Amino acid sequence: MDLALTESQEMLKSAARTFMERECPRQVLLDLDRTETGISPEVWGRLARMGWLGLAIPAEYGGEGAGLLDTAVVYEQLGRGPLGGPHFSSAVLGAQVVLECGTEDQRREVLPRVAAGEDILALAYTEPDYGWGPESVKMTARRDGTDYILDGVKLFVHDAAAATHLLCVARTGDGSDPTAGLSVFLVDRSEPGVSVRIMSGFMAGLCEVRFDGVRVPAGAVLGEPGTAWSGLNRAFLKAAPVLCAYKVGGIEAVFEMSVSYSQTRVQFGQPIGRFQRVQDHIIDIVNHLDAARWTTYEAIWKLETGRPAEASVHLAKAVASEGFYRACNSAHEVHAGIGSVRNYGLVLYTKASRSLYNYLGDPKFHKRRLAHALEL
Amino acid sequence: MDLALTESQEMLKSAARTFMERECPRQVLLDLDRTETGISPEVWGRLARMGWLGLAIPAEYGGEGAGLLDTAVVYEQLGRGPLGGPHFSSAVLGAQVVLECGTEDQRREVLPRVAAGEDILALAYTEPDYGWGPESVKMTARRDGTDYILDGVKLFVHDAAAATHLLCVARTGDGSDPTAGLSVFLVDRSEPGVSVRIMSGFMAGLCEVRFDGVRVPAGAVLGEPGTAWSGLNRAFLKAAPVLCAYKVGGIEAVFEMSVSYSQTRVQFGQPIGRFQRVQDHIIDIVNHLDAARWTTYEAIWKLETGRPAEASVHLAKAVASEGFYRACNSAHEVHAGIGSVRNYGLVLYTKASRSLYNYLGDPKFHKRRLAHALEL
Amino acid sequence: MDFELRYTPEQEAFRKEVRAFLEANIPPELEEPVDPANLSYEQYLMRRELGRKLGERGWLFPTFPKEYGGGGLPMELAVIIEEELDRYGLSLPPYYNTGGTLGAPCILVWGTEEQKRYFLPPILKGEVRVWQLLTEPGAGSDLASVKTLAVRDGDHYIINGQKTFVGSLHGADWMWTIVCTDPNGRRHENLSWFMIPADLPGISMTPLDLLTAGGEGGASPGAKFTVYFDNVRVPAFNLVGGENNGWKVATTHLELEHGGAGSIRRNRIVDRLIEYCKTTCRNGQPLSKDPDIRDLLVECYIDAEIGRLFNLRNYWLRHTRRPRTYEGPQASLHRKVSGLRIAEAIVKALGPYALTNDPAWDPSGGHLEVFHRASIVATHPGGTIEIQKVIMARRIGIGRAVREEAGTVV
Amino acid sequence: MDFELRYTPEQEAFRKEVRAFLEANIPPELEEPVDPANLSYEQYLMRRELGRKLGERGWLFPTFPKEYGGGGLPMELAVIIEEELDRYGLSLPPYYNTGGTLGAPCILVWGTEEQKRYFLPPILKGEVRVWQLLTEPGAGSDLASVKTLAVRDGDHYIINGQKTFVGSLHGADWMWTIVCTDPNGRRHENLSWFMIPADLPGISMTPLDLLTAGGEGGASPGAKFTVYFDNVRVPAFNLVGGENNGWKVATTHLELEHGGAGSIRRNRIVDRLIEYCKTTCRNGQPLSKDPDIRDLLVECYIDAEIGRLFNLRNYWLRHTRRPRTYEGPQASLHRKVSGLRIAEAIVKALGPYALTNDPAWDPSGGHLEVFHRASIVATHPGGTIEIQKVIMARRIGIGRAVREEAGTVV
Repeated sequence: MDLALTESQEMLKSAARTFMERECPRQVLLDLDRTETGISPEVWGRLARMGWLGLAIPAEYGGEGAGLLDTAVVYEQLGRGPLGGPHFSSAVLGAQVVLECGTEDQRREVLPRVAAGEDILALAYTEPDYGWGPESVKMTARRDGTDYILDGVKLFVHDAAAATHLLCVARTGDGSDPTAGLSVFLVDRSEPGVSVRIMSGFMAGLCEVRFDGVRVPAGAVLGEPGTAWSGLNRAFLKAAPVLCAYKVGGIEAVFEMSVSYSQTRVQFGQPIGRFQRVQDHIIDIVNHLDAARWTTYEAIWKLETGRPAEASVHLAKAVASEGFYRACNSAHEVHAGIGSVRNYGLVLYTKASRSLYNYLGDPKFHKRRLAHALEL
Repeated sequence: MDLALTESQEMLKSAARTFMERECPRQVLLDLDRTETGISPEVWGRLARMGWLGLAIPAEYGGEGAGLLDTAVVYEQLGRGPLGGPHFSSAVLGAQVVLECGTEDQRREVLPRVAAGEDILALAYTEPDYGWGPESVKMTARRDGTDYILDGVKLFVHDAAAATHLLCVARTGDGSDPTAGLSVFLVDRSEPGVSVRIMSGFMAGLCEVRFDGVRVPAGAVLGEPGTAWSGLNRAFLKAAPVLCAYKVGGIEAVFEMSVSYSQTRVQFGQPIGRFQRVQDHIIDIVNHLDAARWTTYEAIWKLETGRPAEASVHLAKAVASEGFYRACNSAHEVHAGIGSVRNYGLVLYTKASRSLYNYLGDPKFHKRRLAHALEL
Repeated sequence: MDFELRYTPEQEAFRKEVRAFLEANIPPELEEPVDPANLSYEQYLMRRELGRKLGERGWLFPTFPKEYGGGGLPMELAVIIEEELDRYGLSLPPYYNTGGTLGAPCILVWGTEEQKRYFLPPILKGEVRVWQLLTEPGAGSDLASVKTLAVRDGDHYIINGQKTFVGSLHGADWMWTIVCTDPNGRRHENLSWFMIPADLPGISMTPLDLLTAGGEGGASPGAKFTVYFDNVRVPAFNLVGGENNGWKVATTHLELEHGGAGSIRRNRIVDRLIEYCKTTCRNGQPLSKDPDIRDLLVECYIDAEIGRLFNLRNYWLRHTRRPRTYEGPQASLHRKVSGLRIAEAIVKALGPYALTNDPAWDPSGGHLEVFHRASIVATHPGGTIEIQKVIMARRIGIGRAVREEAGTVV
Repeated sequence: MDFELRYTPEQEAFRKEVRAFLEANIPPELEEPVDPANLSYEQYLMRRELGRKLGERGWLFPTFPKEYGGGGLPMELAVIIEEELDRYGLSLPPYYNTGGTLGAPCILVWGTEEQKRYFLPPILKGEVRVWQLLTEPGAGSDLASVKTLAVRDGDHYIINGQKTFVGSLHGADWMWTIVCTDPNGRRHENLSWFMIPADLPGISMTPLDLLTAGGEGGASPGAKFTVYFDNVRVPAFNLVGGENNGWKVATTHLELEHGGAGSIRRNRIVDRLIEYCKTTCRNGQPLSKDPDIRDLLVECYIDAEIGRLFNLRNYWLRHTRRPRTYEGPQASLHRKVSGLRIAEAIVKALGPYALTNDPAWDPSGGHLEVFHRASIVATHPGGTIEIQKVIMARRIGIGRAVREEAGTVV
């Protein structure tokens, strides 16, 4: 038993923290938040140069070949920012989908460009009948000769506005088993008939993606047509804890902001941190932080050591999503007025906690999956 | 709009409070709590003499003919005790079932004795597949000539150990509609084949009642055989808010105990009520108190004025049951150690809040009914 | 007990009169915007115009004394006016004017006869719109520690300092504020309450960029400003309640702001949410038929009902002048806490739909998205959640050695 | 990272040795009672006997130094012993002995060499069972205000006063306590820590009638006493840590009691609950197939998992001697708060079945009913929920001007 990071992981963590502090100070993040893509060429380029867009991509495909734990260590620091943009959608989730579903040729073609930051992937999975189970994919791809024709709407697609390529999941086969017949199409966003529109609201980077008679060749299908689910599911299980680590970082930042504010803000002649009600909000935050942290890292440990990890991943995702959401609420109570002033920065986390609440499945989805894993 | 009690209701309330203070001081209630029936002949006799065993029974059947609101005013004071025993099961719920389901003759025969406290009713409704909907009654009564034979187990029956008569609900007809075919049998507890056993646990007065080939004449059926549901439902709707008022009284007492203790218990050089965390428990209690109070009295007002009241009754029962349960928890936090010393008295409320949590349906049951009433 | 207002035939006749008046005087363009941010200046001016017309008849502040421009009407008739306005989604006044609704009672309770005659009619008749200025950068929950300073200079006071989280989108005619008039004085005995024309030289303001943006609608608009006082000369006549007596004056508006005013309105957002879920289909059925969503809706409904009853009780207590203790902040606390619960329930029920106001995908027309952000922000103004609890504890008699009395209201 | 203990072949061999020992030395009559109230005196004596046998080998306090009767073993072997005992539903020690598990570290940290040699071996070898005596009628959360007085008299101290909510059903050999040795001294500088033979003249006790009744099992038995000291003469040698230094000594046992000890055990009640719901049918199907119950079970499971991870982390922090701050009370807080949540979830899931221990109708054999009562009572001993939060806030650095350090433990 050893719950510590290794020395090299500690160095990675420290490098990521330094990067965030130097390259992504608050004002940079506030400016990025006002963009549709959540990212600028400068920041994206720096991420690529750090190797973090290829962290979880094996070396043979141009990545760093880092393990999930190393990836999570970096993502915790990105979450502290919080640094938005398509890095997770592209370099983690998208790359894992290509890795798990694609052929060797497809991996060799796509992943190096993703790792280099030249291509940006977004997973067009969810639809108006929103959900992350296989049954929620209803869009069908029609075979036409050697091509496929894609028609339909994908909704609440993360980071499509920043993407160069979409990984569009659609049905190419029927059957009563919802896990059967799914295919992933790699679609250039500039193809005729593809339209991407950022959705407005208290969310960052979520898009409506329309496929209007989009013709793609059979080679656009990752791997064998109709067999994508098991690969998608593996990709989801590996990507989810990385997203959790990002949330852990977000909660940690919100915790530190709240502690600091409560130590320095004076009311009624004393720092507000002396008041038990303010303390209780901060205690809530740190409890969410540690619950999210340890469930996340245990899930990663199980994945990395080849243990049965499904239940742990679902546990972590439910805990981290709820924790981030509520930690932000508590932080707003600690800060009161100033917390809702956008330039203060807290709102960035609050928005992220909402935007990411449903990504890869909301807490209810993961709790139901957990129940299933527990054979309830 | 007038949310005040009338002058005569204020007098009734004051009389009930005086009765409780004089006749049912803490030690009497602690002693009663150690009995199986929850009542003593002395206290029962006094209740009868006050007319409170016939409060909700019309004058023509020997009762006081008081309205539901008057009845609730008294029950709020009984709940402050909390005075356990079969008064609610017999004089409110049982009497309402007889009123709503019975023939004129049956009312005339049964109700005056109930109002006088000579007979005590208990409703044997729930079964091992516990529930308060019509579908939860599975026990059947077999016709044998002009008699019926009752066979089966009724479980978690409130106050059967104190009862002289059981109102046993069983199926005398079939059909896919669970509301059809129900009959209420008035059964003398001393009939051969009837056995009543108090159940052990953190509950007061809940019994297992077995009917083992109990033969009763057709005249034991209240009203027309197989048609009991609508009467039962009306009785439940009228009795539930009275039970809610009892819970309101319980929460009020727990609130006052907690306020008083927090004003007098000194730790760290000051009354513990100065600590925000202690205050927050008390604020929780008073919020439950007022939520339970006003939902309860609005439901009663709707019932008494002939307005559609179903949604309000379900709302009140859900709110009051949860409120009483949680108010007791909060009171235990305010009191810490001393609160769990039985003689202090708080445990009486805690036990009542648990015993009565499921009576006439738990919060979930009522929330589902509420959803139905809201056409969700 | 009676949970409903009863109306005599005369009162029902009054309702008809009000209804006819509103029909004649509410232009169709005066619709309620989803986001207070979207109330245009034109719409604001229409609302002010409606306010003046209501004010002419005493219907803008219906229960206030006639002699000062109020309606002198009983609670029942005031409720009728509110109910009829509610049919248009409007409240009384039909624009942001907490400076008036909270300031006028202060003047009525604490002002001299001369001050009442001078200040009240323009407010009660809707001729001026008033902001309240309380919070300072260093004084939020601890309002009594305000540092904005007023120094007597002959017949005037000279005011310097700043107030923040103030107001609404389209400016004010008057502002009232609490300032320090004795920096060396004892706490709670060194403050004074001033009514100040907004156009005095030396007053300037800058907008805040907030989680909730913009606004004029109702009592909680999103747009807020920081207001600066730079040697602003205010006539001494404008000091209400006496020098260094400002904290007592504040007990009146704080009591009203902390829930003591009561209300007869329903929680519209829960009605909207239920309607949304009954009429929106996913996976081929209305959302409300999903058992998980149904359960969430019931929890929201329960929260809304409890809030309605707390507000109803407070309205009744206020207008029947019955003794009050913790009831005001209890309603306020419930509103704030249940707002957060309801927002989370909506996110659980609707998923990402809860967070979008995208016209193509939001059947609520933006209401839910605005509510989500507002539910967070709404926990702070008019006293944070924590302050509501502080006051409740004092009124219950556990927060301090001596039980605190509720503030005097009208 | 590694969340599992790894065992070398040597360590696995040790496990076999432990297992064989336990098989040989745990009599079948030594079953775990559902309700600690039901631990008979005979069973208690068997457990004491087992404790002595474990103690002989240093397995009763495995990580404590060998020289004082401990095992001198590394964490891994201690865990093996605990895991093997856990298979019998037993913990270490296999009877209520918080006076030993919390007292021995105090002596180890704060005692003189002579005191360690005198006091530790009997405890570590299981020859004595020890109670801790802290709470007084007037000093609960505010432990530092204890009034029980010890006055020096030659080579002895004379102790007078009372301690309450103490101990377990079948008495103790020794007791330790914190008393006041300087009534006029400054807070936290006027207390002393004494180890006291329980049979000294002048010590008497009366039982309390509690919501949880009776008991010997595990760390939280229900039976509690009030212990009276009437001119009890205690040798001065028995004062550990120096006169008026008792509060410092207390930081050690308080740290351990407030969750800092950590644990590798699972939450048995949630396992039992899930098992109950999988194997009990209502309306013709297992309870766990009811979607509402399934959702409740998942919430309980999540609470249990978070608690397990907090405890695991604390166990690791303690045994690797890493810096700790708020982690101890965090685990303690979670245990208490989640206990109440789980109890309520059980009531919601099972209805009245949650509250009965009726042999005919309770497939849990009384476990759930006992847990329900215990969940309420368990929020108070070892520091209330509020006290855990007080300590967390101080350790986080917001509760006081200077951040509080965690207590020294072994």
